[in-house]
Amino acid sequence: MAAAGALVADLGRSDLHALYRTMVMVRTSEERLEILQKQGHLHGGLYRSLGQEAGPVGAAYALRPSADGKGDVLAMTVRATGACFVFGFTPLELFRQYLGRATGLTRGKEANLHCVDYARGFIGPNSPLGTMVQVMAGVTLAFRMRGEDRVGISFYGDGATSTGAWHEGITFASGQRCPLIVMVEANQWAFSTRTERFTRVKSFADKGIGYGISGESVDGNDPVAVYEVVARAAGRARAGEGTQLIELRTFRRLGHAQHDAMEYMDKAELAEWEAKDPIVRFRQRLLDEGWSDAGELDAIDREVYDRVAADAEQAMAEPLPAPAAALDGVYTDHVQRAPWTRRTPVDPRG
Amino acid sequence: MAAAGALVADLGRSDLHALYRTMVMVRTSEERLEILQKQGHLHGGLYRSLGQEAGPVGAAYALRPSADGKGDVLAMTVRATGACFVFGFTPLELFRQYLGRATGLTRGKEANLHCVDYARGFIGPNSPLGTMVQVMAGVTLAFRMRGEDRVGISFYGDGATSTGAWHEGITFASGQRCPLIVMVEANQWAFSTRTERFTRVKSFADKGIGYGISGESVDGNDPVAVYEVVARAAGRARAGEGTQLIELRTFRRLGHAQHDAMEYMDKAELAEWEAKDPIVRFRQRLLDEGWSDAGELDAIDREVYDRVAADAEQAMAEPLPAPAAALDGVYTDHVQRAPWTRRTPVDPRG
Amino acid sequence: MSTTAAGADTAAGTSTRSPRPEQVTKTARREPVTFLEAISEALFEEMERDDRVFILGEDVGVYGGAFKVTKGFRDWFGEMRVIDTPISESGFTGAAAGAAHMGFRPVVEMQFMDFISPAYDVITNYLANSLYRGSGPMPVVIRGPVGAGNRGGPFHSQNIEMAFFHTPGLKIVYPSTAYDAKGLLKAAIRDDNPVLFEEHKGLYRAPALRELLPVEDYVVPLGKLRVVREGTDVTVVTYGGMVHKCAEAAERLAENGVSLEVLDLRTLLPLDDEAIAGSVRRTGKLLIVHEDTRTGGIAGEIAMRVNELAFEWLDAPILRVTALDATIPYAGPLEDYFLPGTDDVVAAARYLSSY
Amino acid sequence: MSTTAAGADTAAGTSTRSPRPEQVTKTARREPVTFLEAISEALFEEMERDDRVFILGEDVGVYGGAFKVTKGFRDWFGEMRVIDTPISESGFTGAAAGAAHMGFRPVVEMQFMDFISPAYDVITNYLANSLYRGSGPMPVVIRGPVGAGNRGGPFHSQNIEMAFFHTPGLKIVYPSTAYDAKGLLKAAIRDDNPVLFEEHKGLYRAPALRELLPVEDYVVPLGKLRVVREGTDVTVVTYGGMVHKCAEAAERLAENGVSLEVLDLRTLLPLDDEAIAGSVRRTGKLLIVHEDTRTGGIAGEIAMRVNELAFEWLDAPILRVTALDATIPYAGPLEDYFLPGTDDVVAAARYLSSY
Ligand SMILES: Cc1ncc(C[n+]2csc(CCOP(=O)(O)OP(=O)(O)O)c2C)c(N)n1
Ligand SMILES: Cc1ncc(C[n+]2csc(CCOP(=O)(O)OP(=O)(O)O)c2C)c(N)n1
Ligand SMILES: [Mg+2]
Ligand SMILES: [Mg+2]
Repeated sequence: MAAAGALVADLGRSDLHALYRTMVMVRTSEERLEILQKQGHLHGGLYRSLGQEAGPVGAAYALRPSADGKGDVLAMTVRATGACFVFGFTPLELFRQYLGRATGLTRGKEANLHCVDYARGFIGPNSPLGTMVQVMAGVTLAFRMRGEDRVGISFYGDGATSTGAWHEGITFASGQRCPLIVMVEANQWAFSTRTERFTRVKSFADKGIGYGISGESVDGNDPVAVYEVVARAAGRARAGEGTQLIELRTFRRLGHAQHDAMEYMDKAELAEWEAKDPIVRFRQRLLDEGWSDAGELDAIDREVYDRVAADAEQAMAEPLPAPAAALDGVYTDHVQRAPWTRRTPVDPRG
Repeated sequence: MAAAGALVADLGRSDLHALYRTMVMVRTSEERLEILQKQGHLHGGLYRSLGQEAGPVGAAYALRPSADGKGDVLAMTVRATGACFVFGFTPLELFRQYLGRATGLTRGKEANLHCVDYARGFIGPNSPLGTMVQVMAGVTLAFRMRGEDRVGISFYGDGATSTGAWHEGITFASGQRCPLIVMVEANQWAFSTRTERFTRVKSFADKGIGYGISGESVDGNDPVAVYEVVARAAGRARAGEGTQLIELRTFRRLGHAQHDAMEYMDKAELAEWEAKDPIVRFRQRLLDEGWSDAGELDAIDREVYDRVAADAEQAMAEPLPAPAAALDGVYTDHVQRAPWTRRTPVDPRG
Repeated sequence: MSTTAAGADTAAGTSTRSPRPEQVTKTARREPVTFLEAISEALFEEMERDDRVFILGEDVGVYGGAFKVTKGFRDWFGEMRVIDTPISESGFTGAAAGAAHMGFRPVVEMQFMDFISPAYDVITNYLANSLYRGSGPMPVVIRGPVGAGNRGGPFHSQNIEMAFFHTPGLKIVYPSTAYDAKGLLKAAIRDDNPVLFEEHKGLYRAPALRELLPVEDYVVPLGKLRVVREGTDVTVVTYGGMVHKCAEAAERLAENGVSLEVLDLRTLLPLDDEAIAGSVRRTGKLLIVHEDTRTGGIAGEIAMRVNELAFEWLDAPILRVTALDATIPYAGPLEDYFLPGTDDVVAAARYLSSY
Repeated sequence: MSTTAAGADTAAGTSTRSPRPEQVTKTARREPVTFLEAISEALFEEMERDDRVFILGEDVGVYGGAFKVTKGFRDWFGEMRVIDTPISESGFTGAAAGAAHMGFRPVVEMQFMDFISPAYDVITNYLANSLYRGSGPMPVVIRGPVGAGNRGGPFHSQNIEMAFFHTPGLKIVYPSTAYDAKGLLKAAIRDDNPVLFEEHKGLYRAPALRELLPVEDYVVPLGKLRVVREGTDVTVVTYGGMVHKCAEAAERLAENGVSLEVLDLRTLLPLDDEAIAGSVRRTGKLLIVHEDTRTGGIAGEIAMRVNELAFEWLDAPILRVTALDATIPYAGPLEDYFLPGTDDVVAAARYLSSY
């Protein structure tokens, strides 16, 4: 995606605007979701990525998404909406997911970022943490088997590194030299549990050593720094050097989910990280370095705001799935009948 | 267990003899098991530790077993028979286990080293690899909860480090600073799969870094070197420094189990490791350093041989369990009835 | 060791200790408790009674658990008895087994029971068969929220009984009232076998389930079902959240002269088959109702047992009302359709009563 | 793509290639094959037919698998299509799912099916519900040895069907003959749903099961049972290793004038309930026989289905013969007692026939 006329790293003006715009789109979309939730339209949990928008956006921007099923592949989490937007996911699709709309990628059967589009190359997770590292090991094994020049990237939080699934996934991937970039969003919390309460590792980059692979750590609130580190890692992976591990140093500034009152959070520390807000900081840098001006950025903010509002409105107007749609999609070759107690006449047979 | 009059490390003459004797007991017992198997008395698999006897023996000797349920606790594997012998397990008990005798620790319900004695402090594993690291995390957590001065030690092969269970166990233990020593018997094989085919880690000691704990590597064919490293690790664990990881560098010189024809094995490499046989080498050292003489060592060999032969004979003479013993031991408070088709008269009720 | 419900004062602790968590003092203050508070009380009282009991799980300490069941416990009992674990269901369940080997009686919380699945191996291949393998008793309770109806989608709505029902050595408990929840959980903690304890999250704070509990220590024995309502026409065997829907169905049908006998299993494993058969011998008809998915649900085992024990008394086929055979879907219309409801129970019972 | 059994020559490969593994050429050479060789042939032929099919598992490559099912495959197909994995059942099963997302059709070998349990989470919560969650079809086969009778003890003897039977989206196959093993495995590999494929290790090399197979490519469709023997007095539903014991029992009882109809399920999920009910409508009596443990065994679901479909035709209780409710013990006398035998089938069928 890198353009000519580079201003920083190999990023040009339009790249920098794209990074900014995508981060703003994440925040604006999630704020809209909060409004929808307060209005009572959401029923499942709502997970925000406030303060963590830079990492997924910068990382995904360093890859090669495509719409034809031949680009790089991303496995995101609920906190990596930004990466998904880079891969072509839209706020409209996001709202459909949270609102359980029949028009959504999962047609209401699953929620939020748990959705897939193989053409655009993003694969949403299931809930049990760690699983997608295993799945992405297989996705990138497929690239190797076909000799394709593609890489995969998998996002999880620091808490998820404790899972056996994460371990077996990265063990398999690194052993097979799969072209997979394993991202650890080190936001210093697993729900209410502080990192140092569940591990003695100081930097999750160190985990790379335990698998005999490269491990790096980067300021997760700086989209350009993340971009650079991931671009290099992707280069190595494409060059056949196998699995790469990258820690994004960041902080979760809201509750685990919206229902978490966050009483365990230290207010001073929170304030510290508010001061490192990735969007505010990046905007300031764009201005300071003369890469943009306030008018342009304000225009982006407004354009995104309007787009997000329109998308939310459209999603709201779309239908919920028909109840009996719950019956199909269990097997590719068979649809179960409606429950016997709901047929007329009732009939317990088959 | 260390005695005064130290000759090497803090080990005196009787210690060195004990190390030698225990290694010989392992080999002699396993050779006896092979004979029993050839005679058709064994039915399940037979797993040998030929060439790996030094590590478990040296390691266990560095700990404080006891017979009153208050000593250190060991979780062994089928290749760590020697550690178990240090903890008071006997060849007689070993034969009972392999022969499925009613007199065995598991009364025929389980086989081989899958047996337990909490009084003496050894806990045999189940088969799914990695489990015992988790269990030992809990055992040693219990020591911490009670403020006891005890440590635990857990043995697994290098292949087992790939399992999620191993990872979750050591993650839990290290995070909770449990006084647990995690041993990795790096015998360079997981069944037929060579270490470098499943991991890019060069030394399993490096895995310690990934958990933020100490990791060491030691010549697994030298009982004294192993003794020293484990003694220091146990000291650190007792001092509250938490979980310790130790790699034993060694080689599996026989098939995975007796039925494995080992066609995949490089003969030159095998010869190389035969030359490093831990018993032969240690015997030579005992003689070279003047810590023993051939007469003494021959006497040990004979004594062990006779003891093992007698134990095997005794175990052979002991009864198999009564068939209906299969019914009990499922719940502490309830025994199931015999199958309805085997009652007289047959009666399908309850 | 105190054997009555915890008082509102802090007498049992040192005077500088933080106060007893509010949600475990209601019974002592003669206030009715919710289903959730009943569980909190059971845990708290068992921990006070027996210092071998401790709790471990994700976010159970500082946060008090995702559903706040152990809120305030860490301050009262200290962080060594209320342990925040890494996200490692297998790891901390295995650790519970190890602590049990050393004489403790751990209570494991799964944040959602859906996440018990990474611990499937250690539960079935280590905890459940410990006694049989000669490794001794295994007094571990694994508890957590189950059940659908909250738009939780595929991974925050599961019922997990049938993943484990086929495992000899386990006990499985699934209460439906505050009284039972407290008494069964106490019995589970005192049991020497590993017990899975399922708590339907739809019952946790249901106002209709608030109940004044005895001040005295009590247990509800495992393995015994409860007769929710006596009746003569059809026996309805159910458990968990569906108990209340079946009771409602019975109420509605009573108005039409159809009399249901509603049985709440309470313990799924071991199954109280004699009591089920006894009821079937009176009514001649059996309907099994479970919120869990259909194929391979507990209805099958009940049908087999009734065939073995009371076939001759059957005047109609054994039938069942269950969820669909599908993953639990997220969107409201889908989830509502997926779940069995009172109407289904009514239709099925009507069909049977006029068979 | 070749659609007939692999010939003894190496024509399909390059001329420098190592020879076709001996155990996959017997059918082409018109020699009877064992149950194990039938499985090898199915795998080999599917891999030749469709280059999206590949194999992964512990020791499947260099060693050819613990039971040598894939012996020589690595030399023929190369190490990218026969992958030796780390000991990480969850990891490589998840990886199979990922490869399937990318268009491959992986076949996972579990060294012993007992070790599928660490993959319980990823199978039930990822593979099985992929389609339902909108993540597309999941053409993954997970196969491996199951079954007791070899003194394998608790962890090398398990039957795993009931751990997964309750999982919508999965198919479960458990063949009993060489012909079926080959045809069902081919059907499983061509199926777009995840399939668990259980291979009883007692059948692998059983001389009595050697069979001359068709040279032509064939599949045995999933979901259809096989009538092993027609009969009139009692329907016996069984599968896997017990098929042969039931056939033996039928033989013995025939001498006494008792006629058993023996049905081999072949596919456990989805269950061929209509065919079972059809048989019960003729015999009026049903015995279910499984090697797996009792409580929560498949007998229950079959009993429910027969109640739903054919209750009025039942002249006797539905009964079952199964293993004990216990962990599989190691010592000979214990394991023999634990397992159901021909005598048990005879006793049960006799009881039913004279009911
Ligand atoms: C196996 C498993 N156990 C428990 C959970 C419940 N859970 C969801 S998110 C979460 C915390 C995740 O922390 P982390 O991985 O650091 O991600 P973050 O929320 O900080 O982005 C937990 C415990 C789960 N999803 N999966
Ligand atoms: C979870 C699991 N998967 C597979 C197996 C089968 N298995 C038993 S031992 C073994 C190899 C073990 O290798 P390693 O851990 O290095 O121990 P070693 O045999 O070399 O001492 C395998 C694959 C198992 N026991 N557990
Ligand atoms: Mg986190
Ligand atoms: Mg090894």
